[in-house]
Amino acid sequence: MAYRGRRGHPRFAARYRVNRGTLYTYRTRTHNICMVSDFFYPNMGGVESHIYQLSQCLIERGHKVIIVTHAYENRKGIRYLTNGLKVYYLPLKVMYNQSTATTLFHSLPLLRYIFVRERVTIIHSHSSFSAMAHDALFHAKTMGLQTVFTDHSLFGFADVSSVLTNKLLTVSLCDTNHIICVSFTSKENTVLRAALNPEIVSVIPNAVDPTDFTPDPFRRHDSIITIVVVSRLVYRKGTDLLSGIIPELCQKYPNLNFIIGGEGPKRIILEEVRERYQLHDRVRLLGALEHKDVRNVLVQGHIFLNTSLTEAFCMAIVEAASCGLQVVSTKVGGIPEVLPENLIILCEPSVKSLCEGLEKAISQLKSGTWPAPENIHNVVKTFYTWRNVAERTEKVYDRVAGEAVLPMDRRLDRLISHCGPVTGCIFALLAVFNFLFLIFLRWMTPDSVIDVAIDATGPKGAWTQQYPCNKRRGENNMMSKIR
Amino acid sequence: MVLKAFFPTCCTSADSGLLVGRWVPEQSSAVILAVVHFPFIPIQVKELLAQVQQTSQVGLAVLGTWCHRRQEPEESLGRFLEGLGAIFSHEPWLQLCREKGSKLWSCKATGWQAPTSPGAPSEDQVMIIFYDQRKVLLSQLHPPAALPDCQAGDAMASATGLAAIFDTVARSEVLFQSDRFDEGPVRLSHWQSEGVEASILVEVAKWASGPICLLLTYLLSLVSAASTCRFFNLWPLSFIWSKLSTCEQLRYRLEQLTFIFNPQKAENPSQLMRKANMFVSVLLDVALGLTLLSWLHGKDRIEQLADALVPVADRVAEELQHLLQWLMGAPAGLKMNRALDQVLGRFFLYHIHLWISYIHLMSPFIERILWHMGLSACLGLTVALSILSDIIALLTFHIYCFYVYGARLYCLKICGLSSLWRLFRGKKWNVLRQRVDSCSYDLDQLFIGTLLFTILVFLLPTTALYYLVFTLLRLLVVTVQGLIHLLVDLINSLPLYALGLRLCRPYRLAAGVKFRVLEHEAGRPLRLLMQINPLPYGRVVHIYRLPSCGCHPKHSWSSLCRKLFFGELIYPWRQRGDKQD
Amino acid sequence: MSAEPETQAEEIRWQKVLYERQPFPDNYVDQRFLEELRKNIHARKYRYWAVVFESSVVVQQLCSVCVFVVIWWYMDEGLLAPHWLFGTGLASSLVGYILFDLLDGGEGRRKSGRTRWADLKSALVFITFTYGFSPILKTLTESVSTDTIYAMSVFMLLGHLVFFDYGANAAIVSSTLSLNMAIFASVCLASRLPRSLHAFIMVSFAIQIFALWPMLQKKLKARTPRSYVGVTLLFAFSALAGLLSISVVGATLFALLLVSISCLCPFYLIRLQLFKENIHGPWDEAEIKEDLSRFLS
Amino acid sequence: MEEEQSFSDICGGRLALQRRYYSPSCREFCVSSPRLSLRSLTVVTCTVWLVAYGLFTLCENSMILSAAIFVTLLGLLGYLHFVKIDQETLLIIDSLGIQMTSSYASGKESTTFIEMGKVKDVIINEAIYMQKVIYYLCILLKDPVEPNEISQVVPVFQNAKPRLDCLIEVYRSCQEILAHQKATSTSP
Repeated sequence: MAYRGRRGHPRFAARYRVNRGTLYTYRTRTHNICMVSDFFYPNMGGVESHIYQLSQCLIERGHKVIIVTHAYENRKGIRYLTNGLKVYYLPLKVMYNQSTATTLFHSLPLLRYIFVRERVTIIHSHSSFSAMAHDALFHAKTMGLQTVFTDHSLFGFADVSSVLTNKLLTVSLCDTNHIICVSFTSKENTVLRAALNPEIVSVIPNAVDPTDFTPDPFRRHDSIITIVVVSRLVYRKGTDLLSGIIPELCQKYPNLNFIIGGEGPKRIILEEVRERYQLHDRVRLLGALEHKDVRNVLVQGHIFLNTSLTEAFCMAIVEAASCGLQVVSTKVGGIPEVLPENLIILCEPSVKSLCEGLEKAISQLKSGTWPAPENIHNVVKTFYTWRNVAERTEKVYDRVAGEAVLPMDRRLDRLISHCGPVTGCIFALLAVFNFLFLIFLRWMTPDSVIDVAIDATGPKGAWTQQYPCNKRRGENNMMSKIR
Repeated sequence: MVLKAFFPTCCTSADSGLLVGRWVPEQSSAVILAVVHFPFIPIQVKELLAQVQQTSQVGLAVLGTWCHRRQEPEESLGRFLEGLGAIFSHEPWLQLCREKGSKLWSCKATGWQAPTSPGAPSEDQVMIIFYDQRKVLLSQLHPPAALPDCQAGDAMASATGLAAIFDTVARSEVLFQSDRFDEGPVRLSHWQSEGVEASILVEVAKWASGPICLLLTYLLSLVSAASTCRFFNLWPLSFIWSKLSTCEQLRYRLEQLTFIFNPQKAENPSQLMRKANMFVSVLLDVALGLTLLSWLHGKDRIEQLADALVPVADRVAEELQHLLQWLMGAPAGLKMNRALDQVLGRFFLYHIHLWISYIHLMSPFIERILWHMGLSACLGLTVALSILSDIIALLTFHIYCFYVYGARLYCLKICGLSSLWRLFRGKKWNVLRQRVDSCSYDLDQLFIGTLLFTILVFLLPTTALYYLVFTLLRLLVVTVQGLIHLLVDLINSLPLYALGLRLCRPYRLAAGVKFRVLEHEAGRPLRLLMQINPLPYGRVVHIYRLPSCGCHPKHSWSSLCRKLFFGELIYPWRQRGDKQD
Repeated sequence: MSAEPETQAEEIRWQKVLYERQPFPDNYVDQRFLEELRKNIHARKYRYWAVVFESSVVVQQLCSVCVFVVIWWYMDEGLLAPHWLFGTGLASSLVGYILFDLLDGGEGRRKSGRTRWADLKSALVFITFTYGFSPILKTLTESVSTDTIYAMSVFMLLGHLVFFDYGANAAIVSSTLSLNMAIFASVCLASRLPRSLHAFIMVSFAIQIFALWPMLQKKLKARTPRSYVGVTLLFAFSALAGLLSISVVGATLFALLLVSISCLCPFYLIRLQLFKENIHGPWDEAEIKEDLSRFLS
Repeated sequence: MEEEQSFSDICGGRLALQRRYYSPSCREFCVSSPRLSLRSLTVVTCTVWLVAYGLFTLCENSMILSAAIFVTLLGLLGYLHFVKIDQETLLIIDSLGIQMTSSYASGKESTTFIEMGKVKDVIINEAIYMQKVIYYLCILLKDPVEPNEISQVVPVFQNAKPRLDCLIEVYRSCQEILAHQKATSTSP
């Protein structure tokens, strides 16, 4: 339609930059996609922004996208975001850090109602920490829909808890059509954890919006060197290492400051370090940051320090590099794949090695051998763009939409054969129960009774189409409605 | 915009004439108040309007003509009516007309440019809305649209929508004073208020009420002055007054009476309503009190009561003694520390002994006291009830004491245990950061802490049991008191007058209006009937309930349970009393 | 990207980076897939005798609990005069104190800045408080049934053994808690003794054996491992002997327990190392090697 | 003129929508749900009475039977008077206001009239209701102090929840009147 023609040219240009290969592969069909995850705005983090940006780009490419998440305290019901991106905040009980409690059944009625009324064809779940995402996969398979799963996190194999979680992941991914990982390391990890066929696992990195993260050299004082840390202050992000690094360096370099953005249980030890070494004027703890403020914090510093102990794909370092900072990071997980060697200094996850890395960075900074922020920004901004991510995800959808859905009996066989005798049988039984429950629900409220939702986005979306006057006013009111 | 003509139902059968009313331009509605019949002299009509206008600041005008065709229409009348428009020039000029069969109405609005699409016929642009003049006049909109104290002019401005209509009708009351039978220069037809004699009586009452009010206010001021004199505010007395619910009740009533009888008249209806409610509640209260009084002082019930009272108190004490004996044994096979048990038990037993002796000291006088108390019932049932609650409080003073001792002891134990438990786990409460930190204690600190911890743990059940029992007793007493206070507050705060009004004259308290579409055929203007939508009872109570003297519960059930668990004192008398609701 | 024919895949080598577009489909699987997979890189090789030596700490603690119980039983039976126990306890603690100082060589004092006067004071505090509270302790639990007391003290002693600081840095280890539980148990048991003097002496003995003795052990183990082994053996045998005088069955069971802990468990540990299969890779959560507590202490 | 159309509510039950156009400036929509069916009534009553009889046979106390009859009667009355709504009417009059009437099975009527001055707009909104996601028609009221803000949302046809097609019918003609209203009220 006209709207797509309008948008056509810039996207063609963009894709031409991406690679010559896909210039002539034009899209065939559009999908109705439902993103399911426990983690979405107002909650903040990598997963949330990933879902949001991906959805926006998919809408731009003419798909219909809705997002389903759980209610955040007074945020219940249905909201509309930019470009008519529709978000369902379902009233489900939150169990443990924003992940809902799962009984594997209680969310079926609502999810089924939504899938039916939105005419969803592809379920795309995010984050293996989110119980809701796994429920959605389960229910979608029961209803015979195509499913895609994006894994944002890494797991070890050492301790008991990870063994259990890996088993559960095996079950919930065993009949998922396609899995997306954010880095090659993450792919290896997921393939091992869920015992998957690597052919159905694609690697599509995250992206950052380079326009949000532009350098601003005048915001920082060159008399003193400032090290910026932006992360949640938890063990996995290596806050303990940070608490060791701060005193070491502050004693060695008098003109060195730290700016630490983020909130978390480990904030206490940072405060204790600050009190012990009298560093109140040199170590600033900013507390929790809005996503829009991150850039303003980043540009105040010269060096960005990332002390994570495990990372699938570290968005923070890309953002920092895009702001022209000098990145020093631990060499864990997928981090080595993210930036080329000339833009990042990789260290072992230990105070000693990190201190050495930082000193190296400081010396480079002093000697001025480090390129100017502008040049770094211009290099980095070509790496990861949401458009590209959306294109590649779209290919996954196209592929998935072609596949056939397993009938119930085949599904049960697969469950039993794939996830071990005991677990397999248990979950096969649960699947049967779920199916019976679904039949009961269909009997209670047949699909014919369920109204088809007026879709705001997508090819025939109310947002992009010219409706008769009064109609569209009503629609817009629906959008602007905040309750 | 559609032209709305508000037409009083009482004028539907009036003879032809001029329509007198107010034109509200901002919502293009014409409020017709009366019909001036033929024959008339235009000058006189204008005079009448002028004087009405300057008495009630309402922009009255001649809005148009009204012709009621009883017999065959004659052309002359029609043309004559046309002509009248020239005399009383008004934009728009309405021409309301009712055909023989009362169904057919027609209305023409000339000189009024409908700003809508010109294609639409003007008939559709006019809407006749019938309203009952009397009800609209007497009714009072909720919530009041116009601020009560502002001037007439801006009241007009501020009153929006239907409130403006109500306002207009209410203000032009003077227009309705003129009676049908008096031979004025102009004959009007509008709503007539019946029952002139009744209104005369009302006048007399009003006239008489002034001096009475003055007298009563004087007396009341004397009483209040006496109550505020130095002697009563000396320390112990003032403390006691603040504790006794009777005094609270009396003070409250005194305020109410002074409010009722202050001679300057209430300036807005809500205050008037408030006065009326207070008056009715006081009357009812006193009536109930008098009945109680007569019942009490009829055939020596006082004596019976007095004789009953002392044995009851004795009985309570006895029961308590038995309870304590039971506690000092092994109650319910609980493992109590014998030594501490004995100590506590003896302590409380001694209290009860003191108490019994005190009661017996009192016993000869109780009858007379009761008799005087009974007299107080003539001040009202509520006063009697609050006195009753005070008596209960006095008679169960020992229970209160026990409760306090138990609570203090228990609270001490709980605090000690909680802190020692932290020490036991090697933690400590950080006061600066308001959190529990880990802390490395010395060996001797640990040792002593643990020793004390052990001792407290083993002594806890004993105190806990005592605390539990006496708290239950206390709660029982408090519940009874609370129920009494509830009753008192109910009588104090129920808006009886408003409820009665709602029951008998539903239109007086209006929540709004509702419309009914009268049957209508094409080509004719739409006819609606405007009715008053009465206020629901719940809203009536909510709006008009008088402020109750009892202060409202400070804390919720959960916090109450917390306090009970941690042995904090839940303060007696009033707040606890209201906890019941 | 999926449009690329496979022919290009040979000459353009796939590399494991995300920042540049490669002519491979997103779900391309290279032969280098999972090449960084490692197994059992942290599997430590244990030497048998070293493990046995380490296990002696557990043995020590078990023995001290056993000794305590035995002594309590003797006093409960009236076979042991409280004065005698008090004297020996006092003497042994004096000896231990001197020994501790000799081993320590005073540098521990210099570090903590603790004077002898402070030691004396705390000793006095122990004595006086225990003595003062002993009558209360005596009457404390008389209404509580004996079985409850036994159950409670058994539970507490087990807790003491669980939470004791054996030198492993685990989350549950808390020396404070373990010590407190031991004292609690001792108070419970002491309140069962016939007279308040017994109670007083029992509690003070508990202090010696649960608070002071482990400190001395640590010193011994740090300074002279050989003598430490000797002391351990001696202690174990004395505990066994004491238990033997009460019940043969208990003694045998206890002996078996000690043997299994000190000999069989290490053996099994080393055997099971062979079956260990632990997957490692770049995705693992890196654990922090050096201890960061030095920055906070 | 009057026309009747039959729709279904969100649970699939039948609904009848009557539209009365009195004049271009005054319209009435009346959604009537099916009346109380005799079958269900008898079923409920019989079950209650059977239970009561069972209890009666257990403990020989005739109080139970009388109580059961009493309860059923009271329950029926209460149900008819407070719960069962037969008809919900939306009367919208240009430049005057919107009036919502819900008439109970017992004939009791509860009416609320909203002046046109207060009405900001009439919209269709989505909400999560029980285990469903439903559309409902609602009236937005202006905030008296801040005319661009919404002070309150009044749902229409709250009892009989019609489906989207029915709502759109009502919505369209409401919007026509509102548009006419806005056009005329702004121009002078």
